Amino acid sequence: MKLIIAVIKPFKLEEVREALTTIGVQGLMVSEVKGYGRQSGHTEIYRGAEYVVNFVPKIKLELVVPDAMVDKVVEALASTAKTGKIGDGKVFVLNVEQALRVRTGETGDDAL
Amino acid sequence: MKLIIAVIKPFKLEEVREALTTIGVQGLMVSEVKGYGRQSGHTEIYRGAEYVVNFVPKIKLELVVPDAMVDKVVEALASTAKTGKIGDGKVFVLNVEQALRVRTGETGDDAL
Amino acid sequence: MKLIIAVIKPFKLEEVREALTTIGVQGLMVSEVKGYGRQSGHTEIYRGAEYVVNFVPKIKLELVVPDAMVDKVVEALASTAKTGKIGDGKVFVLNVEQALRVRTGETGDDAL
Amino acid sequence: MTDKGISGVRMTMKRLTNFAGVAAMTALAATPALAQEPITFDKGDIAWMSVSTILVLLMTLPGLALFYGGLVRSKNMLSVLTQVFSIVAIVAVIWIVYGYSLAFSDGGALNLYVGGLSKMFLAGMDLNTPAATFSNGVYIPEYLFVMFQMTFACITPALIVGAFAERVKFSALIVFVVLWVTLIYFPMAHMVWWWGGPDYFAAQATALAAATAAGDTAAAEAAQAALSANGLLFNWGALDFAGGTVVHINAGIAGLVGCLVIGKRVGYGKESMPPHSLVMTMIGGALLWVGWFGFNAGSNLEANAVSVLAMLNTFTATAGAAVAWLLAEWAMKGKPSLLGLVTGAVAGLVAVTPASGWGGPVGCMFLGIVAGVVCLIFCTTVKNAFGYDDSLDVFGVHCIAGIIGAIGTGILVNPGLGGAGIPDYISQPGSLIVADYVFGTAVWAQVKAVIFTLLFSGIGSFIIFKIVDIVIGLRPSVDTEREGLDLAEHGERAYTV
Amino acid sequence: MTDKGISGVRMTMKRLTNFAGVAAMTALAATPALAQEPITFDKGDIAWMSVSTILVLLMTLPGLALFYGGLVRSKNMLSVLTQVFSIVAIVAVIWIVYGYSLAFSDGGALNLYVGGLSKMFLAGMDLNTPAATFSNGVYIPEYLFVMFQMTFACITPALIVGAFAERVKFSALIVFVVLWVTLIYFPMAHMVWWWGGPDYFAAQATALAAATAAGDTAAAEAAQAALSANGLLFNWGALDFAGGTVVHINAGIAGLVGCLVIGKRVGYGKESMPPHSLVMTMIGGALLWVGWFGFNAGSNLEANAVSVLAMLNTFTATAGAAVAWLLAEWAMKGKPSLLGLVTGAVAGLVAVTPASGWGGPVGCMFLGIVAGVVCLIFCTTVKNAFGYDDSLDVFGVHCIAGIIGAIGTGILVNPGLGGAGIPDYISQPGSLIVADYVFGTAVWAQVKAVIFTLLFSGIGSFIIFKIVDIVIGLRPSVDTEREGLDLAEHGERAYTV
Amino acid sequence: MTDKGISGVRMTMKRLTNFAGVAAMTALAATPALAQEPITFDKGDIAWMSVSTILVLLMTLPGLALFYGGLVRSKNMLSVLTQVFSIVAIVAVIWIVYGYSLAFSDGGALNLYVGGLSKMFLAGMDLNTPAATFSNGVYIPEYLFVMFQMTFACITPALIVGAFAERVKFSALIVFVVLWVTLIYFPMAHMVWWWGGPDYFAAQATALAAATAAGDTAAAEAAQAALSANGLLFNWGALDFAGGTVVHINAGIAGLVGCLVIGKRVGYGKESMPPHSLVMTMIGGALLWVGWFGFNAGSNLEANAVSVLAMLNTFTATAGAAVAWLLAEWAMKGKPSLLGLVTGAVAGLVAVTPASGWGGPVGCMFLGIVAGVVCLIFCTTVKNAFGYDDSLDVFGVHCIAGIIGAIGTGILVNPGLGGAGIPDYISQPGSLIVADYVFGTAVWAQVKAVIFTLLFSGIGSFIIFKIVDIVIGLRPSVDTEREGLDLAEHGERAYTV
Ligand SMILES: Nc1ncnc2c1ncn2[C@@H]1O[C@H](COP(=O)(O)OP(=O)(O)O)[C@@H](O)[C@H]1O
Ligand SMILES: Nc1ncnc2c1ncn2[C@@H]1O[C@H](COP(=O)(O)OP(=O)(O)O)[C@@H](O)[C@H]1O
Ligand SMILES: Nc1ncnc2c1ncn2[C@@H]1O[C@H](COP(=O)(O)OP(=O)(O)O)[C@@H](O)[C@H]1O
Repeated sequence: MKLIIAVIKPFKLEEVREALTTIGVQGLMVSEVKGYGRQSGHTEIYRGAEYVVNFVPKIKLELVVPDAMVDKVVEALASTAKTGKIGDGKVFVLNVEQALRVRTGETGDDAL
Repeated sequence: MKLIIAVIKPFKLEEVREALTTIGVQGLMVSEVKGYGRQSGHTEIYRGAEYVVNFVPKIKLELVVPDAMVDKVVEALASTAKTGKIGDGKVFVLNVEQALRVRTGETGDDAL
Repeated sequence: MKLIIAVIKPFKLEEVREALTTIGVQGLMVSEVKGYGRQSGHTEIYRGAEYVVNFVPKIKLELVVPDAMVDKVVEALASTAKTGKIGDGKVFVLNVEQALRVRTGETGDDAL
Repeated sequence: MTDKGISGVRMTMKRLTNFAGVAAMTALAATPALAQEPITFDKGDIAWMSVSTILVLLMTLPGLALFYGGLVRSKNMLSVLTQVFSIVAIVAVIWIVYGYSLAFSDGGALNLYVGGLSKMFLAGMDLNTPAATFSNGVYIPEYLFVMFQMTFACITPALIVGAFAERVKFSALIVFVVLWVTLIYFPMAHMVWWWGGPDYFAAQATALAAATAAGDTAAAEAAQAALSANGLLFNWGALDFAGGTVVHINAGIAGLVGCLVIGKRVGYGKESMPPHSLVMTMIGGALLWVGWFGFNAGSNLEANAVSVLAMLNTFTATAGAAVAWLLAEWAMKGKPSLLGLVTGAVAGLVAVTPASGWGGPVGCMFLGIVAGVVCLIFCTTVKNAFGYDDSLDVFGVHCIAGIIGAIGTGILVNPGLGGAGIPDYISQPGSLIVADYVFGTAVWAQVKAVIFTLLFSGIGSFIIFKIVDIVIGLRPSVDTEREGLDLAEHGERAYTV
Repeated sequence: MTDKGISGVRMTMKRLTNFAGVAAMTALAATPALAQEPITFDKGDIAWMSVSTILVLLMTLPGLALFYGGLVRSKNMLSVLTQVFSIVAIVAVIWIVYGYSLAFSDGGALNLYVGGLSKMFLAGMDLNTPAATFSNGVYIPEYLFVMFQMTFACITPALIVGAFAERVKFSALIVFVVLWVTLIYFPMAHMVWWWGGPDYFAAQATALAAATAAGDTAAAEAAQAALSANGLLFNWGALDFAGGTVVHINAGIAGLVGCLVIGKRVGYGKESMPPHSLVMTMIGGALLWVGWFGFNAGSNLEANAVSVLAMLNTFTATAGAAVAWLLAEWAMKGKPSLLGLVTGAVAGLVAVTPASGWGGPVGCMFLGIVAGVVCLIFCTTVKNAFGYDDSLDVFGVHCIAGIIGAIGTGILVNPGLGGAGIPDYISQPGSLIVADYVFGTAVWAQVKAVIFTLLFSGIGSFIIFKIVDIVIGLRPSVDTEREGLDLAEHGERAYTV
Repeated sequence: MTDKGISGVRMTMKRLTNFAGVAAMTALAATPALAQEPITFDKGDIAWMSVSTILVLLMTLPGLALFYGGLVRSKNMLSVLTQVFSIVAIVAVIWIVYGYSLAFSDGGALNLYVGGLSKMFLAGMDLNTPAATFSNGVYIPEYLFVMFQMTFACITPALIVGAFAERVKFSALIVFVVLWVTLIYFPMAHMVWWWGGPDYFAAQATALAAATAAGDTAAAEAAQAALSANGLLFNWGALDFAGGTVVHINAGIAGLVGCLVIGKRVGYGKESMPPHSLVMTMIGGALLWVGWFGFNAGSNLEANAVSVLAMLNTFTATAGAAVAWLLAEWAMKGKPSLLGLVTGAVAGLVAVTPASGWGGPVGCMFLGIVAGVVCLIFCTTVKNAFGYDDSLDVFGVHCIAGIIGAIGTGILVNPGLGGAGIPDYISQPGSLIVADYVFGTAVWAQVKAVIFTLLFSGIGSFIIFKIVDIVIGLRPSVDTEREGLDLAEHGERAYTV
């Protein structure tokens, strides 16, 4: 099993989720993160004070999938999350040694 | 060392934390995530507009433990996080190559 | 490539980010987490009700870097995040098997 | 024309006891004196009472809604706001349909306990219909009195919901509220506030004197009957300037009963349930303070030095209570908290409510200080000792401070303590004089009123809660409670950031 | 001295039609009668109208700003607040410079449609300048009238922004507002509210009678001319107590036109756009309710039984509408929502605005119920059917409820239904009597006013939007819209937790 | 009975200088004239002044608390709210105990600088005790005056806390506030606002004339003495309608001193410290605007055309300043910000405070425009140049705008500019006439008052801060500051979502 971590633009979330569901992904975790990268941030001014904010709001997806599905998932992410503009995000793949479904105690691919 | 990632139901957090502490876990990270899975979401209506929300609020735990402790921790998680109802969550185990305690510079298991 | 996960004290974020940028880190993800560890939490009282909060607000950094950079990054983190007081945080290193830049489709180190 | 008034007896109790229990069907029917002279309204009174009405709405919406809402978990925020807001709207409609009539019309044979139906849909009122104040010869439009009193009827049931917040079914609550205002609130208001008004009293007193002189016993009895054709507690001589019994003790005990019938929140004592936004609670508390001036000073029904005094008392008692709670908590718990400060202010506002027109500014400041400390102890030590889950301390703040205020009023009214003294409209018909103050009688009348309210509202509310529980079920499912009432019951989320 | 008044015609329409169209340049110049007698102001009126003015500001800031702001996504929260707040400030400045003059001064040849420039910078006014009310012989300081009316001019354009919230360029909006108040609002206010005042009418009616008797046709014609030297809709006999046409229908249709010209939000229908804080919306809605009492009851221009009635009607209609929406939505969608409850209240407030001084409390309660249900259907079914993106339902609530209220006023004014009846200042000069009610005439006058407002404001707003769009561009870039207007246009973030 | 008044001198300064420094122990003791005639209160005045009092509380709670609170980081939100709320409560208690007496009673030998203790616990007052207004023969209940002035005493120290928000120990702050109101505020109020009242002046002026005519020098001197038995700045002839010097310059300079003594926030300049909720700041700013009408127009002490003018001026100046800041910032920084808009409004409110009853609506609009632009420059360029950490710009907004307003008042009072003119109660005893305007004298009196206030309050506050710092320590530990004052000092969290 692999853990796929993807960073995407917030407004892409629904689209990506649907794409993943259609290719058979059964579950994932979503969290809001502040992203730092090539995409530049913005400046805020409050009366006298000017603040340069280097972070851009992003959505992080984490999902564990069977080895067999990895490529499909990465492709799906790559295609749906893409706008072609800077800041589209990344996809990372890590190895997962064990998985467990709390409710049933199932392990391995069955847990996903 | 292993990184254990667990997704659980929010109201289980305190119970789980205590269970982990009792079996000797010394630290962990907690974050709020939106979970997508078999557990269905809900519908919100604002005047004319209806929105189907597929995500369910979940708590994500991340903790790095010595290899020796992994099974104990997974068991503890499995038992305390369990309600038997859909949406109880998952536990994933990944390998960690290095660990460092910033304050002391200790590395490896000592860092945990 | 390696995924470096670091937990630090919130007010250290800017300092750390700058340090990482100067040594050539091109991107990272920041998220707010609640940390549990040796550093003790606090107590809140609302009229009659007393709540012991065991969690301390922390910042989690996640960045994927080429193998070559790992040590430099860990050092940078260790030095800048350090206050010497309990609760400074940790750094963990995990292996990453694949990386992809959504915008360009670049993979591997080029994706970072 | 109609005569009625607000707040406890304004005649010596001695006199009344003679008449106690005498029925007075016809008394209010004929009021020739007033029928003749044309009544004009003072624009200053209209301005002030209009403002007071607006202020009482403000203290409820958004005031009370935010004060309560900020104290629950965010998943239940909207449920509290919806409860308070809908209670105001629904009770306002009921008030026009039959509520006002049940509270402020002659109840015939039941007049001691409740009004009649003669004023349903505000029957018989127009722009010129006057309502009596507490000054001889001073009137305001009855429409204005209807509206001012309406805001009281709207806020009282809304106070109750805090006691069982986060765990009540909306449908059940609405049914409960409709029954409760009908069976508990309207009668209470009638029993405490229904009387003939100063001029009516003067007329009857004069008639009584004349009849007695002429030895016309029949006429004398009729006049006596007329003089006691008031609400039960009014006849007892209980003093309640702005609603300590009718509003706060009444709602407070109903809340306690409710939280006991419904039971504790899931996870109470185990999971932590901190207020989700003390900022909202502070805004609500501040607006309660601001709006309460209309509640208390408006209860004088006209703009004069007495309304000013009621306002000043409301200010000093609140400040005193807030400071008292802050310092006491600081000493007891080691930290001065915003929630304590604001809760103290509310305790002071509640305590001064019945006393506002009777006591002096310094006396009321001390009344506030007492209320602040006692309620603090109640909401912390006592509540934890008994272990009931009065989510937002409706009982600990409103009922307890209400009792302190009700009894305190009996003491502070004493002119010797800078109080206004107990009024006597009868000895010198047409002018208001102060009767001698007798500690025992004054305080006993207050105690009786408190006990009556606790029993009447406590038992009545219990029965209503039980009926609703059996018929509809008061409590949502555990899963619903865990998910939060906002999504489950209202299909909305308070915050989407 | 100056005479003017607020709210629809207060004379029998029959009489006016004789004079229709007659120009009256000199009419307002000479008003000897008043010039002689020294005018004093009642302190109760000053207190009440000062409060009313403050209340209308409160309902705009923070009221309307929060009601709207809570409904947008957090990334656009500040843009809405900034729009509402800056509109108030800018229009207030314009009002002093020339707005008041265009609305409330004699317009010479254009007097039927718009005022003149004689009162720019409040020229010729001082502490003693009086403004007429609706009672013979009752005046308030013109400074007070200027200020009260200023708050109306400030809130009306602010209502519009809700229709195209989250997608308009700030610079373009400001230019639009300046043009809109100048070309649409000030003329509308003049057409509906500009008249000579009761005493002026009495004087002219007397002169007319005398002249006719003396057979002096010249004098008679002059008097007739003077009697019809009012705004166009005023002469039509349209009843609008507090601004149903001028404020709500006017803003509502302008909003609809705006959201059609600007187009839908990026992602509308695809992405979910839930309100970011219904808590803010509730606070705003509650403050709208509270402040609206100043809006409606203040429109009576003095504190008397009529202002009390207007307030009571405002209360009952709002409660009725809130309950109606709540229950109807509960039945239709399965859940009672806070947003529905609050929106219902606002619909009731809008509907009762033109009727507040004319109907009875029970009639207005039913008016509110109708408005609540109809607007619910409009904001859900109808809107979705047509598929336009009126972000915050400015049209569905303000325009629709405004129309219901305007036409309802024609019905509820009927004394037979507990209404106040159509006033006649002329038959018995110097005293206000009620003219016979003729259903057809009364309702037709209202319908005409509604249609005129829809056309005048609809077409006028369309032209202004188009011009601004061409010259400046109404809409920000897609990326700006995605990032949110707060950061992009104002360089600020609403919340940093 | 007591005579006293609010706002700067209302007699020609020429006249007063003759009497300067003459003590007048007995002057206020005997006021036979008033003792005889029975004094009645106008219900319109009572209604208006009651409302004004409520409005000033509203502008403080929740107004000021939110305006400030929104600007700090969320971890310090509650600390600000607690500070403001507790200051109001504590100062209110002090006010009743001895504050009012120190500000508004005869100070005997020290009368030029501070009042005495004769009115501690409001000794000697009852429902009928009158307080003078600025019109001959017009009085309000002293209880009402006590209450209205109490709200001023409550808000002034609360204004200070913004200057060193996020870094002060609660205990130390409370001690500072108690000392500050006692040693700085009460004396300032006495020096600016303590005078005999119109009727008292008339009586003395008549006596003076008679004595002089009769050649009775002793009597003449006594009368002269009586005429100058006022506060020091009052005798200087400084004009301050609603508290520009006493409230805003006073608090503004104290704030600056405080932030310098306490030092910068940890991380100031390095870490970013954006406002945590501009929404709260907007709500607070809007409520400041709403409440300020009570502050300014209420300072007229009665409801008449002057209170109306003060209200209109408050409106135009605020609108002018808000627009000015918005546009200037847009031009200078490239973006129009909500915070700028709201801050501009507050600057306008501050600037118009001393001028509200003296200037004309157009003049005050320009005063506001000037204040908006100057304060913008001050809060940005100047502040950054000096690099002090006045967290919420108490100095940049309140002190600077206060100075602009104080001096502007000396100019705008000129009838030639539409001002009310400098009043003369003495030349024609019993009636208020306007004295000739002399630019130099008028402005110089203002400048003197400003300088005096800056020095008196600046030095006094410095000493108090230092003492508190030594005895208790003003500043919490660095760790406490990092964790946030809410948890560390109050054991609470503002938001738990
Ligand atoms: N090395 C990295 N490790 C982890 N996250 C990264 C890394 N580089 C970029 N990211 C994430 O991806 C987001 C997009 O990257 P960015 O460089 O801005 O644009 P692009 O992906 O188009 O090159 C960043 O906001 C950040 O959250
Ligand atoms: N493949 C997955 N990868 C990562 N997280 C997952 C995955 N599947 C489920 N989850 C997380 O676990 C939670 C519970 O899963 P769900 O399928 O709803 O119920 P159950 O665990 O009982 O089967 C989800 O809300 C999601 O956050
Ligand atoms: N075993 C662990 N796995 C994951 N995170 C940990 C672990 N131990 C500590 N942490 C994180 O590091 C933070 C600091 O750890 P703590 O024990 O409090 O201080 P120190 O790092 O100085 O020993 C904790 O708040 C927690 O977020």
